[in-house]
Amino acid sequence: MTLDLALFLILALVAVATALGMLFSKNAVYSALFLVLNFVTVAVFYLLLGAPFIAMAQITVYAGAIMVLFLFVIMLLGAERLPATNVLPWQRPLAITLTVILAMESTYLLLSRARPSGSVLPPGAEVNTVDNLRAMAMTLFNNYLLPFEVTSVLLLVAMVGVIVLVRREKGQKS
Amino acid sequence: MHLSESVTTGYFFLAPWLVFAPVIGLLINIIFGGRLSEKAIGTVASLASGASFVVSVLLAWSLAAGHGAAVTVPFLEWIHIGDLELDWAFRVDSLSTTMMLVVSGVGTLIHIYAIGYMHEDVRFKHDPGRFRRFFVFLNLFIAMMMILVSGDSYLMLFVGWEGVGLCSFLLIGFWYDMDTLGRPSWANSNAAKKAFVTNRVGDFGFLIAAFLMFWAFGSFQFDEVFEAAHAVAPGVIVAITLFMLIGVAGKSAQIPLYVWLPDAMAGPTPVSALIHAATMVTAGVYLITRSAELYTLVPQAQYTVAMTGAITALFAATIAVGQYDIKKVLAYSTISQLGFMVAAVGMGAFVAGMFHLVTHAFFKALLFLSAGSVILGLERGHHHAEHAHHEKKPIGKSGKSKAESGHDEHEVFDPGDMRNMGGLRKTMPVTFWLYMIGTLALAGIVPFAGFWSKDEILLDASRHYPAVYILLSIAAFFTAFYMGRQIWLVFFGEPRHEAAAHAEESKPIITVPLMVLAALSLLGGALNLPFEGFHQLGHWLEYTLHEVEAFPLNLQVAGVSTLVALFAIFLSWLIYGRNPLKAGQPDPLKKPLGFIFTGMENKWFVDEGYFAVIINPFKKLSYFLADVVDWRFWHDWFHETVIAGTYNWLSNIGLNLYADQKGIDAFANWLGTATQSLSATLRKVQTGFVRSYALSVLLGVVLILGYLIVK
Amino acid sequence: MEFLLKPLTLLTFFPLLGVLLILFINAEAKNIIRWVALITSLITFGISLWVLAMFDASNVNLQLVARYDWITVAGWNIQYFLGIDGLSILLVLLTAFLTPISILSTWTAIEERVKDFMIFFLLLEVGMTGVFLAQDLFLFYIFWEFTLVPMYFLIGIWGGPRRIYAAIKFFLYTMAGSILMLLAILWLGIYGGTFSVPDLIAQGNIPADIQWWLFLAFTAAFAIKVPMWPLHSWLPDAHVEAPTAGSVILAGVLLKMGTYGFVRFNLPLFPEAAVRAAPWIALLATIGILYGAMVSYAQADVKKLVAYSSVSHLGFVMLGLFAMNPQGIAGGILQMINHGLSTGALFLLVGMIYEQTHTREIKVYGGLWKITPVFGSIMLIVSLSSMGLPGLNGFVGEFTILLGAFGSKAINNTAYAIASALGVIMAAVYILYMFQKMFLGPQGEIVDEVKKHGHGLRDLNWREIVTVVPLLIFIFWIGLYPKPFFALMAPAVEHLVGMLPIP
Amino acid sequence: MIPVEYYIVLSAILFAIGVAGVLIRRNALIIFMSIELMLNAANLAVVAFSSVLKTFSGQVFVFFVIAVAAAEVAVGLALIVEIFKAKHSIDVDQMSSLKG
Amino acid sequence: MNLTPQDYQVLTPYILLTAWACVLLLADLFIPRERKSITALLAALGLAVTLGVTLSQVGIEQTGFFGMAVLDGFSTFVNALLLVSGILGIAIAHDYVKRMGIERGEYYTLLLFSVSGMMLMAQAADLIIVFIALELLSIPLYVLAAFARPQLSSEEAGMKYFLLGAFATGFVVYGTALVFGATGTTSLAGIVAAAASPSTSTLLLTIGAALVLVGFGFKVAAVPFHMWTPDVYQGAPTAVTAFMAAGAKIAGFAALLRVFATAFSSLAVDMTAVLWALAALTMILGNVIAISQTDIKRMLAYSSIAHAGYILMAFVPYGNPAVRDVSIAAGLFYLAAYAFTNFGAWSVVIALEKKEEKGLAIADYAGLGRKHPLLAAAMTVFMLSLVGLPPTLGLVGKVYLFRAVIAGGFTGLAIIGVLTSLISAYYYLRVVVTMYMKDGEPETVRETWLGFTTGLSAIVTVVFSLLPQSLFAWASEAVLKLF
Repeated sequence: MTLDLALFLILALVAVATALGMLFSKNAVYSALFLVLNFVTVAVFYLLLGAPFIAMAQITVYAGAIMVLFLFVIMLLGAERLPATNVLPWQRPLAITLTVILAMESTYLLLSRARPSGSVLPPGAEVNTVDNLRAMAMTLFNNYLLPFEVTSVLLLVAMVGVIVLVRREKGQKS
Repeated sequence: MHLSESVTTGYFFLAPWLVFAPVIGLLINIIFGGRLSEKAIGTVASLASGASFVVSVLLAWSLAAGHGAAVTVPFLEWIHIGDLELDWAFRVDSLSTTMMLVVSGVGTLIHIYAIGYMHEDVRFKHDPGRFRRFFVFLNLFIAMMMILVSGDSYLMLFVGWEGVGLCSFLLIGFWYDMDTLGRPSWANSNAAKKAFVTNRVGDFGFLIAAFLMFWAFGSFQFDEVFEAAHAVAPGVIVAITLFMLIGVAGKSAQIPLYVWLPDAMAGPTPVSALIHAATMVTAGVYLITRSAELYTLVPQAQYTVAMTGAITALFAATIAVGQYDIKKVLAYSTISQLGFMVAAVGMGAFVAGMFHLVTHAFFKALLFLSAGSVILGLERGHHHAEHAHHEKKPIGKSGKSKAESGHDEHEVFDPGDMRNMGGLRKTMPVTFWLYMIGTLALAGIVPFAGFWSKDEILLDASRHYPAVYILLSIAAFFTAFYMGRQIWLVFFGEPRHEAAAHAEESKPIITVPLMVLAALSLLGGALNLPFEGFHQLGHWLEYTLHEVEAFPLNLQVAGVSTLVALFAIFLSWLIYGRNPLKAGQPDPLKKPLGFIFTGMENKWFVDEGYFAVIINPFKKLSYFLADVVDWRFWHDWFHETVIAGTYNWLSNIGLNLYADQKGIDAFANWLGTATQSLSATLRKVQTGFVRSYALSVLLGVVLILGYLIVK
Repeated sequence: MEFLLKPLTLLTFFPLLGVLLILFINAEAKNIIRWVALITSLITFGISLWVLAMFDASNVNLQLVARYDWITVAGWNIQYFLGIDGLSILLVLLTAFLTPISILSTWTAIEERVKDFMIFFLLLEVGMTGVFLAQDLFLFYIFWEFTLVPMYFLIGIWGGPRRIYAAIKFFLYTMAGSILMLLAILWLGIYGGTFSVPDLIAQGNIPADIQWWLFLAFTAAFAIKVPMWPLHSWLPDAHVEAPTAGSVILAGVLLKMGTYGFVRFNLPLFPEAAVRAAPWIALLATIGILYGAMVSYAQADVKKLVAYSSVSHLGFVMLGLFAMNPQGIAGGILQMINHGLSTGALFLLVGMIYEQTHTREIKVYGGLWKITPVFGSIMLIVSLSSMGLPGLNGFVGEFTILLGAFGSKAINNTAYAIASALGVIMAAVYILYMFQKMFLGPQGEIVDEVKKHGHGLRDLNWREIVTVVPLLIFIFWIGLYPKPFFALMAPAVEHLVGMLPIP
Repeated sequence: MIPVEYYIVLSAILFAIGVAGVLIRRNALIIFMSIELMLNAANLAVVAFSSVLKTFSGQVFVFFVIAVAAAEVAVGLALIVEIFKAKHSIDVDQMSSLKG
Repeated sequence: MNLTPQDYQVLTPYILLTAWACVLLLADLFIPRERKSITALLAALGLAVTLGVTLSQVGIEQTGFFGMAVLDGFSTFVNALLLVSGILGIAIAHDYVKRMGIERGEYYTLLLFSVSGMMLMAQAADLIIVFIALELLSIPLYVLAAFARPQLSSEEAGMKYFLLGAFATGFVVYGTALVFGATGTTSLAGIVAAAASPSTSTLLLTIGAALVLVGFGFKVAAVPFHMWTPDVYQGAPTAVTAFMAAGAKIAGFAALLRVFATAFSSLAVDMTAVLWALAALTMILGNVIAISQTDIKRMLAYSSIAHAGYILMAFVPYGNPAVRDVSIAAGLFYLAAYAFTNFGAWSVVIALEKKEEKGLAIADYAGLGRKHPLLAAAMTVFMLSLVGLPPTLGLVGKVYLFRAVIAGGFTGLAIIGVLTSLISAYYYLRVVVTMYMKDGEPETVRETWLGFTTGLSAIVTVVFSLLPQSLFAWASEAVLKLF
C-alpha cells in the first residue's frame, strides 16, 4: 500500500463517516458541523487532485459561507430538533433499501462495467502551478465567459428572489 | 320482354289498370272520402273494383282473340343492379286472366255486398267512421291481388303476395280494438298479427325459393325461369319447389301453417268471403299452377305437395265438425277445400285445381256472405229483442230484471254461434235458400258447381295417387257431414235464442250479390264439364299450361263421391235434423265420440301446441336475450362490472387499498368507475409528503440503472 | 375564393353560415333562431339537390372534386379533398334531407336553450356531410371525430334522465374505435405517402398481413359506429336518452357513417383483407340481425325497441356490403337510406307521441289508432316499411341484400342469408308487436292519464304532418320505383365490386 | 497512483448518503444539506475525472456548481425561513396539505 | 476576450431580455405600488421586442461564445414559443395578481428572468450552460410558486418544488459529472466527437445520460419524476401555474431534445427503451390519476403530466435519423399546441377562481354553459384540444405525434397513446358535462387581459388546427443543428 493510497483511504473514511454523521445526527447543528467537516475533507481531496483553486473555493464558499448560513438559520429558527413523529412509517426502510440498491448499482456499474480508465495525478504535479491557475482563469473568462455571466445573473435573480420571499409588504401580516 | 310486340293489338295496354283502377278508387276515398256519404264511398270502391273486372274481361277477350298467346305488358323498370334486372310487367295469359276474372268478379260482388253489410256492421260496433277505411282496404286488396296474379315474374308475384298479406292483416284487424263480440279486447288484433306473422313464415320460404331461383336461373321472370329449368340439377328444383311449398302453406293455409285462417274470421264477413275464402288464400294454388313447369320436373316434390294438400283437407274437415261458430265451420271448410286444390295441383291436375279454385270462389263466397247475412239478421234480431226489453223496462220489477238479464245477454251474445240460432229457415227464407245452394255445391251434389270440380280432382287422384284419393274421399264425407250439420243447426228446428226468433231478412243490397253468386255456384260447373267438347276451362288454360290431360266422366268415381256425400248428409240429419238441438243442450256427437269430439272442438290443440313449442319458447328466449344476456350481462355486467372489477382488482393487488367509489363522482358509474377506482387508488400514492415524492424520483433512477445493468 | 365556391365546399360548410347568424341572435328570440336554422338547412338541402343535378351517375370516378393542398410540409401530404360518387351521393342527400326534418321536429319539443341546440345541430350537419364527402383520410378523420362533439351535447343537454351517462358512453365508445382507426390512417399516410383515398387505392400494394391489421383497425371504428353485434351496447342508451331530433339523426345518419366507412374505405383499401373477413362479418351481421330482432321484441320501452331494431337492420346492411356483389352492396347502400328514412320516421313519430304523453312504455298505450287516426296510419306505413313490406322502401333494400348474400361468393355460405331471412319474420314479430300494443287493441291507460292533465291526446298537427310526409314520400318512392336510386349508385358499385379479389 | 475508480466510488457513496438524507430526514434544513452533499459528491467526481483527463474544464464546471449552489441555498433558506414563520416548524412532513 | 458580432447575434434575444429584466428591476422601484400595470406592460413589451428580434432570426444558424450557445431553427422556434408564453403569462397574471392581492413588480421581473433562462436552455450547446440555464429558469419559478405567501399552500408549493427541484438537480450534476468523466468535455459537440471514439466508455456515458434524463424528466414532469407537479400546480398562484406548465415544459423538452438528439444520439439503443417506458408510464399514470380529481387545478396538473407523456413519445425514436426531423417537428408542434391550449384552459380557471382558493372545484363549473356561454365554449375548445378532437390544435398535434411514432416503428406506444387519450376524454368531458349539463350559478370575473388570453388561445387553437400549414412548416424547418 502506497502512501497515496493510505492517505486516500483515510480521507475517504473520514468523508464517509462525516457524511453518515450528518445523516444520522439528531441535532441539526451537529449535522451541519459534520457536513462542514465533510466539505473540508473533500477540499483536501481537491488539493490532492491538483485543484487548489477549487479547494479554496470549496472552503470559502461552501464550508465558510454556505454552511455558516445554514448554522445561522438553524440557530435563528431554533429548529435543531424536531419532535418525533412517524407519519410515513414505510418511508425510512424503503428509502434505505433503495439507497443501498442505488449505491450497489452505481458501484457495480462503475467498477466492473464502466471502468473509467486512468489514474489521478499525484499530488504536487505540474498543474498546481501559478501558471496553470492563470491559464484556468483565462479559460474561465474566455471559453466560459457565457456561463460566468449567466451565473452572475443567476445570483442576482436569487437575490431578488430572496428579497421577494422575505420582505414584508406594507400592510401585510406575517 | 317476351312477345311485347303483341301489346299493340287488343286491349292489352289496359293491363296496368287492373291495379290502378282500385288504387285510384282508394285514393279517392282517402282524399275525398271524408266528405262523401257511405253510399258514395261504397260506389266509388265498387266501381273501381268493377273497372278492374271490366279490364279483366277485355284482357280475356283480347287473349281469346289472339288464340291465347301470352302477352307481356311491360310497365316499369324496378330494380336494376348488377345482373339483377327486375321489372314490373304484366303477364296476360289464360291462367292469369282466369285469376283476374275471379278476383275482380267476386271482388266486385263482395264490394257491393259490403256496402250494405258494413253500413250495419259499423253501427253495431258503434264506429261509423271506419266505413271508409274498410273500402280503402278492400280496394287496396284488389290492387294487391291483381299485382299478384298479373305479375310476369316471381318477384312481382311476391310483391302482391306480401301485399295481400298486409291487407289481410288490416282487414282481420279491422275491429282492432275489440273481439268478435265487440268487447274491448286484444283478440282481433292478435288474430291479425297471427295472420301476418304466419304468412311471413310462409313468405320466408317463398323468399328462399326466389333466391335459389335467381342464382340457379339468373332470373325471376316466368318464361326465363321455365326455359332454364330444364338445364338445372333436379336437386335445386326440388329445393325451390319445396321452399315454395312453405310459402303456399302459409298463404293457402295448409298444414302446418293453416292456424291463422280460422282466427282470421275476426274480420268482417265480406273479408272472410273475399280474402279468406275466394281469392287470397287461393294464391298458393295459383303459385303452384304457375310453376307447373317446375313441379312437373320433380315428382318427389309433387307428391309432397299432394300429400300436404290431402292431409290438410282431411284434418281441417274433422275440425270443422266440432265447431259451433258459423264462420269457423266455413273457415275450416275453406282450409279443407284449399287442401283439395293443393292436392290437385300437386298431383299435376292443374286444370282440376284451378277449376275447383273457381267454383270454390263462387260457392264459398256465397256461403260466407250468406253467413254474414245470417249474422246480421241475428244481430238485428238481438237488437230488436233488446229494444223490446228496454221498452218494457219501466213497467215493473220483473221487466227490469229482464232488462238486466237482457243486458247481461248483450255482454255474451254471439251472433255467430250456431247454438244461438235455429229455425232461421222461416225468418230468413232468401238467405236460407242461398245457403242451401252453397251447401250443396260445397258438399258436391250433382249438378252444383262443386260436384264437377271436386269430382275432377278425385278422378285424377284415383288414377295416380290412391292414398290421396282415399284421404280426399274421407274429407269429402266430412265436408258433406259438417255442412249438413250446419244447415240443420242454423235453419231447422226451433230458435234457440230470442235473437234468432226475431231475426230479420237482409236487404237487397246484400241479397242480390248473393243471388249472382248462387247462380254461379249452380252453373259454375259448366265451365269445365267432363264431357268431350266441354272442357272450356281446360282448353283455356291449355294455352298456358301445356299438355293438359282431360278425362271423361268416370261414373264410378262420381257415383262413389255422390253417394258418400249423400250418406253424410243423411247421417247429419240423423244426428241433428231428426231431433233438433235445444237451447243449452250439448252437441249430440259429444257423448258418443268422447275425446275425439273434444279434439275436434279444440282444433286438435294445434294452437296450444304451437304456443308450447314455438311461441312461448321464442318469447322466453327473447326476454332472456333482452333482459339477461343483453342488458344484465352485456350492458351492465360486462361493461360495467367486469371492466370495473378488473380495474379494482388490479388496483387492489398492488396497493391493497380499498378504493372508495361513491364519494368521487356520482354520475360516472360506467367504465369510469373502473378507471376511477384505479385512479383513486393511484392518487393515494400522491401522499403530499415531499420525501415520498423524492422516493419516487429515486425509484425511477434505480429502475433506470437496473435496466442498464440487466439489459 | 374558388375554393369556397366549389359546390361540395358550399354543401358542407353552408350550415356554418347559419351558425354564425344564430350566434348573433338573442337567445330569447327562439322562433327566429328556429327559422334561421330551418332555412339554413333547407338551403343546404337545396345545394345538395344542385349537386345531384350536376352529378353524372355513369361516371364511376369522383365528381365535383374540390381538391386543394392543405398541409403539404414536412412529409405531410394532406389535402382538402372533397368528392362525391355513387357510393356517397345518396347518403349526402339523406343527410341534407333529414336535417331540416329534424329541426322541424324540435319546434315545440325543444324549448330550453334553443340557440345552443340549433348551433350544435347545424355543426353536426357540417360534420356529417363532411364525413360523406371527404376523400382524404385525414380530412375524413377530422369530420368523423367532429361529429362526436355536437352529438355529445345534443344527448347530454337535451336528453332524458340518464343523458349524461348516455352521452359519455356514446362519446367514449365511438372514440375508442376511432382512435385505432387514426393509427391505421397514419400508417397509410406514412407508407403510402398520401392520405388521398383514390391515390391509396390506386397504389394498393399493401402486404396481406398488414392489410389485415389495418382492416381491423378501421373495422374497430366503423363496427362500433354501425353498431355491429356485439359492440352495440352504447346504442340503446344513446337512442333512449337522446332528444327526438338527436335520435333521428343518430339513427338516420350517424350510424350510416359506420357502414359507409366500410364501403368507402375497408373494401377498396384492403380488398384482400375484406374478402378474408367477409364470412366473419357475415356471421356477426347475421347474429346481429337475429339478436337485434329478438331483443327488440322483448323491450318495454318503445324507443329501445326501435334502437335494437337498428341493430337488426344494420346487420342487413353489413351482410349486404360483405356479400361483395353488386346486389349486396347496392342493396346495402340503399338499405342505409331506407333505415335512415324508416327508423328516422319511427323516432320522429315516437317523439311526437312522447311529447304528449311523456312516457315511452309500450304497455300504457293501446288503441291509439282510433284516437289519432292520421298518426296511426302514418305509423303503420312507417312500421311496414321498417319490416320490409314490398311496395315500401325497406323491401327493396332487404331483398337485394338477401339476394346478394345468398349468392355471394365472398361469404360462400347460403346459411347466413337463410338465417338472416328469418330476421324478416322476426321483424314482423317485433314491429307488429309494437304497432299492436300501441295502436290496436283497447284503449290504453295513458289516454285517460293525458286527459286528466289537459285536452287529451291530439292527432298530428300540420307541422308534424309536414315533418313526416317528406319521409313518407321517399318511403313510397323507393319502394315503388327504386330504379333512379339504384341508377345513381350502380356504376360506382359495380366498379367497386370489380376491384375486389373475390375467389 | 490512485486509480480514478476509487474516487468515483467514493463520490458515489457520498452521493448515495446524500440521497438517503433527503429521503429519511424530516428536517428541511438537513434535507437541504443532504442535497448539498450530493452536489459535493458530484464535484468530487468531476475533479477526479478532470485530474485524470488533465483538463481545466472540469474544475471550471465545479466552480459553477458551487456558485449555483450558493444561489440555490440563498433562495432555499429564505423559503425555509418564510415557512417557519407561518408554521413554526421545518418538518417537511408537516407540509402535506397538498396531496391526492 | 475576443467576441465577434456573431457571438452576440447568437444570444441577442437572451441578452436583450436579461438586460431588459435588469432595467425593469430598477425601473420598478420608481413605479408606485398601485400602478404596477406599468411594470407588466413594460415586461410584456420587453418580451414582445425580444419576440420581434427572435422572429428576425428565423433561418439563421450559428454557434457562439466558444461553442457554448447555438442559434438554429430549433432554438428560434422554441424561443418564439417561450416568448409568446411569457407574454401570455403576463397577460394572464396581470389582473389575477391584483385580484389576489399579491401584485408586486418583481413578479414580472422574475418571470422575465425565467423566460431568459428557458431561452438559454434551448440555445445551450454545453452541459454547463444547460445546468446553469436550468437553475436560471427554476429559481424564479421556485420564488413565483411561493409568491402568494404567506398563504400556506403557496409556500408549501414553493418549498416542495424547491426541494425536489434541487434534488433532481443533484442528479443532473452527477450525470454531467459522469458524462464529463466519459468524454472529458461538457460541450455537446465534444461529446459527440468523443462518443465516436472507441476509447470512450459508452456505459459511463449512458449512465451519465440517464441521470441527466432524470433531471429533465423532473422538469417536464415525466413519471416517476412527476410527483411534485400536482401539488405545486395546485398550491402555486394559478397564473404562475399556467406559465410554469407551458414554459418549464417547453424549456425542459427543448433541452432534452437538444442534448439527446445531438450529444447522446449514439446512445439511442438504450435510451429509447428508457424513454419508451417513461412515455408509456407518464401517459398512463397521468391520465388515470386525473380521472379522480375534483379540483380543476389538480386535474389540469395531471393532464399536464399526461401531455408530457405524449410529447415524450416523440422523443422515443430520436436515434433514428430517418424520422428524427419528423419527430422533433412533431414534438415542437405539440408543444406549441399544448402551450396555447394550456394558457386558454388556465385562463378560464383564473376567471372562475376566487380568493382563498375558492371556485376551483370542478363542481364549481356547473351552469357555466348557460351563464357564460362564451367562456364555456372556450373551455370546451380547450378540453377538446386536450383530448385531441377536431377542430382543435390538440388533434393536429396528436396526429403529428402519432405519425412520428408510427413512422419510427413504435406502433405499440402509439396504441398506448391513443388508448390513454380515450381515458383522458373521460375527465376532460366531465368538465364539459359539468359546464353544460349541470345547473349552477358560477361567478366569473371579466378582465380584459384575461379575456384576451382566453380568446386568443381559443382562436389560435381552432384556426391553427384548420390552417396549420405555416406552423407545420415552421416546426419542420426548426431542425436541430447537429454537431
